[in-house]
Amino acid sequence: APKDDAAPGAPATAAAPVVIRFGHFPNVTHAHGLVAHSLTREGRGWFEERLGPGVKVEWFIYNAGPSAMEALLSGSLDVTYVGPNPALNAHLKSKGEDVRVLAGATLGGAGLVVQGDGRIKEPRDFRGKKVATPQLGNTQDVACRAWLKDAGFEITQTGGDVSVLATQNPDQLALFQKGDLDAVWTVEPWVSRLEREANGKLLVPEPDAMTTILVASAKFTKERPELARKLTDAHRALTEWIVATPADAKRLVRAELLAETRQEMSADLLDHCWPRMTFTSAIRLEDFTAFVKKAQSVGYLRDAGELSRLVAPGKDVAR
Amino acid sequence: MKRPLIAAVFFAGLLAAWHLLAASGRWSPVLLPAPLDVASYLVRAAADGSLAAAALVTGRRLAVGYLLGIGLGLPLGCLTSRFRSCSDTLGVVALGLQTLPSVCWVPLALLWFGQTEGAMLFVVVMGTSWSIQIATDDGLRSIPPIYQRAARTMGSRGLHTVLHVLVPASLPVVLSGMKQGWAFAWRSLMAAEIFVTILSGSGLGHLLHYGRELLAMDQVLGVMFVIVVVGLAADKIVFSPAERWVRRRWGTDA
Amino acid sequence: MKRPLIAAVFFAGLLAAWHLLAASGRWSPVLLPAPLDVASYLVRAAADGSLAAAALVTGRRLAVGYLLGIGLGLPLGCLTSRFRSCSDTLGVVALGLQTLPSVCWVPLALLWFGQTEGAMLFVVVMGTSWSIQIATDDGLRSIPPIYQRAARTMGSRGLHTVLHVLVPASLPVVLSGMKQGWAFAWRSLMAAEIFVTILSGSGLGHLLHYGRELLAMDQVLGVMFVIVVVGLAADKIVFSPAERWVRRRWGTDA
Amino acid sequence: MTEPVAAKISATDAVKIAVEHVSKTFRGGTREVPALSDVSLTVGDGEFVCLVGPSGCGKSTLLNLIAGLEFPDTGQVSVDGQRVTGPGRDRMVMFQEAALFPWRNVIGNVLFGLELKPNLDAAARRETAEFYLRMVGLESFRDAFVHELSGGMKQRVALARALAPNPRVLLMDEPFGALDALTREQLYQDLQRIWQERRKTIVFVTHNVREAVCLGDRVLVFSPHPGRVREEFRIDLPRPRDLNGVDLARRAGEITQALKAHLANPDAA
Amino acid sequence: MTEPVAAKISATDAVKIAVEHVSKTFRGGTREVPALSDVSLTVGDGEFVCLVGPSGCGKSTLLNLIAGLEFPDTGQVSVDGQRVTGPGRDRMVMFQEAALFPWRNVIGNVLFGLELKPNLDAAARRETAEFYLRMVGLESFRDAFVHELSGGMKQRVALARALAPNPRVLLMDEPFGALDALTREQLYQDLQRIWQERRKTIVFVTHNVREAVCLGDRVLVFSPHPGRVREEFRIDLPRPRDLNGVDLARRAGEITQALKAHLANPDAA
Ligand SMILES: Nc1ncnc2c1ncn2[C@@H]1O[C@H](COP(=O)(O)OP(=O)(O)OP(=O)(O)O)[C@@H](O)[C@H]1O
Ligand SMILES: Nc1ncnc2c1ncn2[C@@H]1O[C@H](COP(=O)(O)OP(=O)(O)OP(=O)(O)O)[C@@H](O)[C@H]1O
Ligand SMILES: [Mg+2]
Ligand SMILES: [Mg+2]
Repeated sequence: APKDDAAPGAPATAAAPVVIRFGHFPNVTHAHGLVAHSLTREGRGWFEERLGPGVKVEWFIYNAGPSAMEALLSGSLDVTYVGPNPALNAHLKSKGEDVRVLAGATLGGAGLVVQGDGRIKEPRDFRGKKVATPQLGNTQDVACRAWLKDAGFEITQTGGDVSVLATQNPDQLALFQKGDLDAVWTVEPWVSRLEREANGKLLVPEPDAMTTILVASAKFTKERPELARKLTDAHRALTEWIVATPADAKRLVRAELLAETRQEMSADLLDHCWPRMTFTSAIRLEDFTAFVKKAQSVGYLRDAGELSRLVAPGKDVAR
Repeated sequence: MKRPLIAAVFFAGLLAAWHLLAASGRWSPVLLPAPLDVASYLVRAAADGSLAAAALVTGRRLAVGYLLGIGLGLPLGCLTSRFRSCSDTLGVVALGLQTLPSVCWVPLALLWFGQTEGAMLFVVVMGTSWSIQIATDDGLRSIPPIYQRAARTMGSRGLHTVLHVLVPASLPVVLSGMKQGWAFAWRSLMAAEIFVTILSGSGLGHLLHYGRELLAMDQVLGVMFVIVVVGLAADKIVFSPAERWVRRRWGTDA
Repeated sequence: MKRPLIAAVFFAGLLAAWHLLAASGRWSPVLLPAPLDVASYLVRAAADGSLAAAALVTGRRLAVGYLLGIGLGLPLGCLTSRFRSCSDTLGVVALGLQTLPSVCWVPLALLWFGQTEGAMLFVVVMGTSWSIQIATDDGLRSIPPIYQRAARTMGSRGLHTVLHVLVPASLPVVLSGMKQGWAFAWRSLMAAEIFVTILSGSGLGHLLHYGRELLAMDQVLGVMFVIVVVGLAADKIVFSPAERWVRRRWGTDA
Repeated sequence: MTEPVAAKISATDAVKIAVEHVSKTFRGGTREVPALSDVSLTVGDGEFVCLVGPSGCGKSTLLNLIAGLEFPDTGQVSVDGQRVTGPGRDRMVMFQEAALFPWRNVIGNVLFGLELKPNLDAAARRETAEFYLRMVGLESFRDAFVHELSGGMKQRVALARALAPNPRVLLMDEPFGALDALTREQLYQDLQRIWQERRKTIVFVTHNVREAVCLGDRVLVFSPHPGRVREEFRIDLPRPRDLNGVDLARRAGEITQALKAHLANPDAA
Repeated sequence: MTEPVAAKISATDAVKIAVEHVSKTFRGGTREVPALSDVSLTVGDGEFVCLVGPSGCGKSTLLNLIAGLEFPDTGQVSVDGQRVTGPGRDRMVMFQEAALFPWRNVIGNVLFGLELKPNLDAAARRETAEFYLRMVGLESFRDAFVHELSGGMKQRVALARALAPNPRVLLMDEPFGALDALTREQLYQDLQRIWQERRKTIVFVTHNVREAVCLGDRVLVFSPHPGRVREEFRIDLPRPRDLNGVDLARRAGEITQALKAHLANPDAA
């Protein structure tokens, strides 16, 4: 059952600290989350300092969008960085009731990598091949399926002309190295690693595609509109800070990744993929409309649904 | 006439209550999909063949893994019941592995076999064979010695005794072990399919998992329904008749 | 003296063969960790308390879920054995749910309860209670009517008959159902823990999962070993004595 | 062999059990089984009556009617002039299979009936139970499990259990059917002794004619389809009777003859 | 009652079974149970010998030695002058519990022994099996399951199964122990008829003295701890014998006396 920290609309008081349950992934495309989490770890939390005393941020790590959305819907999470597609999917599946987009976060940093041995040169070579995506229904998965569909292939959830397989990122790399996978549509740093460690070739870069956004549960924006507004502002500031001081941001990202995955990411690798990402808090509604079209075309969504309440943070927050 | 009526009313009431709850809007449709949505998913998935394809993949895995499990468990059980040195060694190993939920093998299976059919089969075999080994051991040990004595006085020896006395005499116990083995195999395959992507085909568990990933709870509930039907069918078509036959024939309750 | 010797030689040989295989270098240590690595993981994890903590979390989940499952299954079984209308309705539902591997509930449980203890308990309860319901139903139905008749002629009525005749008479069957329920609960909890992160504490399954994530196969094998030990302990400490007691007392094989 | 004998049965001084024009038919799924048809009989206080007859002639049914475990379709059964409406502690039943409770040990089984008797404290119950166990010669098996007993010992425990609440009437349904001859003879002696010492009213069902002659004051012969009382034999042999005695063998021969005649010619009422 | 009787046993014209100075001790985990001690006896060709004695006196052990299912520690057992080295189709055994195979129907059980007999085609086997089923009066139950039969019917199937391979020797270990009296008498008649028609050599173990007297040419009385043959009675009553006959009762009384005396005074060898 969802936890109620206070009665709806009640202001945060010092007596009862408000806990914001905040989610992100251990991915470089979630640089905002990594940086802020790392700062919380160091005792100088970015959000804590900007949301005022009595607000506590608890960080939770998810590996994939759908499970983060699941947590948001079941009330285990208030705010999270996530890919646009799972957010959109959750919004539409809940008939527009439960999910609100607060801001954009990252563009780019995703792409389609194929084996470097030349077995795939153009879209029609994909027939009968195996392509991995990080998770069914996530942003890259939808992009991949839609792209293949545009190339004229028939794809279903469980098969089709091209096998699109949801496979976790580390497994993707191993399978790609063994040659079991013919292509992978994924995010940084895996795109770079596939290129550098497995002789992969970036076939379709997505420099401009929305990769990460900041979403909150509708319950949160409704019950704590003020807090939601402050949080969005803090996120904007964070974005500006990341863009302004990339070296510090990269240091925090590497430290946080080491803390969370217990594996060091080389500075070299991070430098390689950093320029492929654009950090911006702007939201483009037309992108979401495009996503809906794609999701419909690959069969993940049946009805277009209502998007008016999805990206209206100002309206929600203002009320 | 009255009994079917009560049951019909009950199930209709259950559906109606579910429908009303879903329609009440108290819960988001993600948390509680409406029965009609589930039905419409089933119709669509049946029409586009994805359900049948997934059921086939799952069924094949289960059948092959289960047969392999029997192929491993039966001879092992014969060995451990016959030789004390085997029951002190292999028997102990089997007992330990029997209490190990076979999903625990998934990580190792993925490493050893990769994301292939082999990994799935390995998990199913690990779920099946120890139950069958233990039941075979039990069944052979619990044969009343009088059967063998009687057979011997009538001139039965060696292989004839095995085929005409030991096998049929231990059948009731072995059968119940095979049923338990099946239950474990079914459960471990579902667990493995739900949580692990396999390059060689998507089964019912995968379909359920995809439903979860897409937050399509109508799909999740629809696939659960199909899983119940498949499970009941295996029970009603394979095991119940076999058990009934044994019970009728042997006059036992085992 | 000879039997323990054979067993000791066998297990020593097994360990040695494993060690030699691992040392041969044919397989990477990720695929086949050496027995000493596994032992050293176990020593480390035992020393830093992480094993004990995880075992405690798992054990508490299992105990609470199992007790809830019994609390649901026993009364249901009484109802379905007593009233035909219940067995035609609830009994059918229970039969269907019994064949549904309880891991299939994981997606729904996560949505309904969030990543909380509640979700885990729900999965365990779904794995346990139907087995127990069916066994209770069976056990009550299979009581020889002569026991009740005899009790009635001696003046036993109502609650006295229930407590002093029906409960003890059905105990052997109910106990075997509880054992099966435990096996299912144990398997579903492990599956759920291995594949689902829960905010309220990491159990043995999580430890195994982390081992896989970190490609620390010594941890995976070490935790598997602990799971075997926990499973065997539950069997040897709880169920075997209870079964032995029932068998000795009732003189049955059930 | 020519007319129903029910009318001929002479009541003893005090009538304990009266069965009057009782009929009972069992309705299965598809067919009806007439088990008893217009049966009348009386059993005197302190009398030992044996019912003999082939399998399926309704002996057990009659016993269950008297016990109050079944109810007649027509007619009525009364004990001490009171109509029987259910089982009661005044009428204990001993079934063919000992029907001991395996989850209680020997003394626990004997205590079962006593625990349900009001106005008895634990010590008194225990004492009574031990007294009856001694009577059947099983005091050293007080704590044994039921399945550790031989068939004869089980029946003796069942006897102790039936006797312990001190019922006035004992209804015994082929209690010694499954026992070997030696054990059986031993129990015949026990039963006769107990009956003489404590003056119970006993209705004893069997299909063993020698057993009936050895034990009963009266032997009633049943015939089946539907069950009826066909003939009555009064046994005046001195007690204790020897199962292998020549007189007993002769009376048994007579009754066996009658039994066979009724079987061969069931409708000659 | 004063000296061992083994020496006194007179051999019939042709000796079929000879047991010479046989002893047998069972070694359990901790203790040794002497089952038979220096037992000698002979059974003539076509003779019907009954062994009686209380439980545990080694009757079954002796039968198993003759059957070749156990082997003596000292002494030797021979049939037709050949030392017994294992079970053989010439000696069929009928056990106390019918030991029928529940996974075969009635005729399947009778066929079991026949299938192992060489030089018989399927039709001949079937015919033989049906012949013996007819002999025991169960031809209409050919296809019934074993558990559908009553105890008496099971024993009759076991009898047919033992007879079908046409053994010269029939070893019967309390085959009628668990049956009720009426069924038992029926089977006594069957067995006597079969024995007379086909001149088998029968060794019949029982603890029912009347049964032994009813069936046997000779009755050997055993005493326990360790098992020994204590006394021998030759029964010359005309056949078929009536179980309730007065002469039979008298002989049975004598033997029972002897049995009790040996029980009371086991060491008076
Ligand atoms: N509960 C019942 N339902 C249907 N038929 C019954 C029931 N109880 C007894 N009968 C039938 O009633 C008839 C009389 O049965 P009953 O048990 O009284 O016979 P019985 O004389 O005790 O036989 P037996 O010597 O075999 O115990 C039989 O034909 C039997 O099949
Ligand atoms: N396999 C065995 N292992 C150990 N002891 C045995 C074994 N078989 C028989 N005995 C013992 O040998 C003795 C004789 O046993 P046996 O079965 O021959 O007696 P019996 O005369 O057939 O008795 P019953 O009438 O009870 O069948 C008994 O004391 C018994 O406990
Ligand atoms: Mg009866
Ligand atoms: Mg014996």
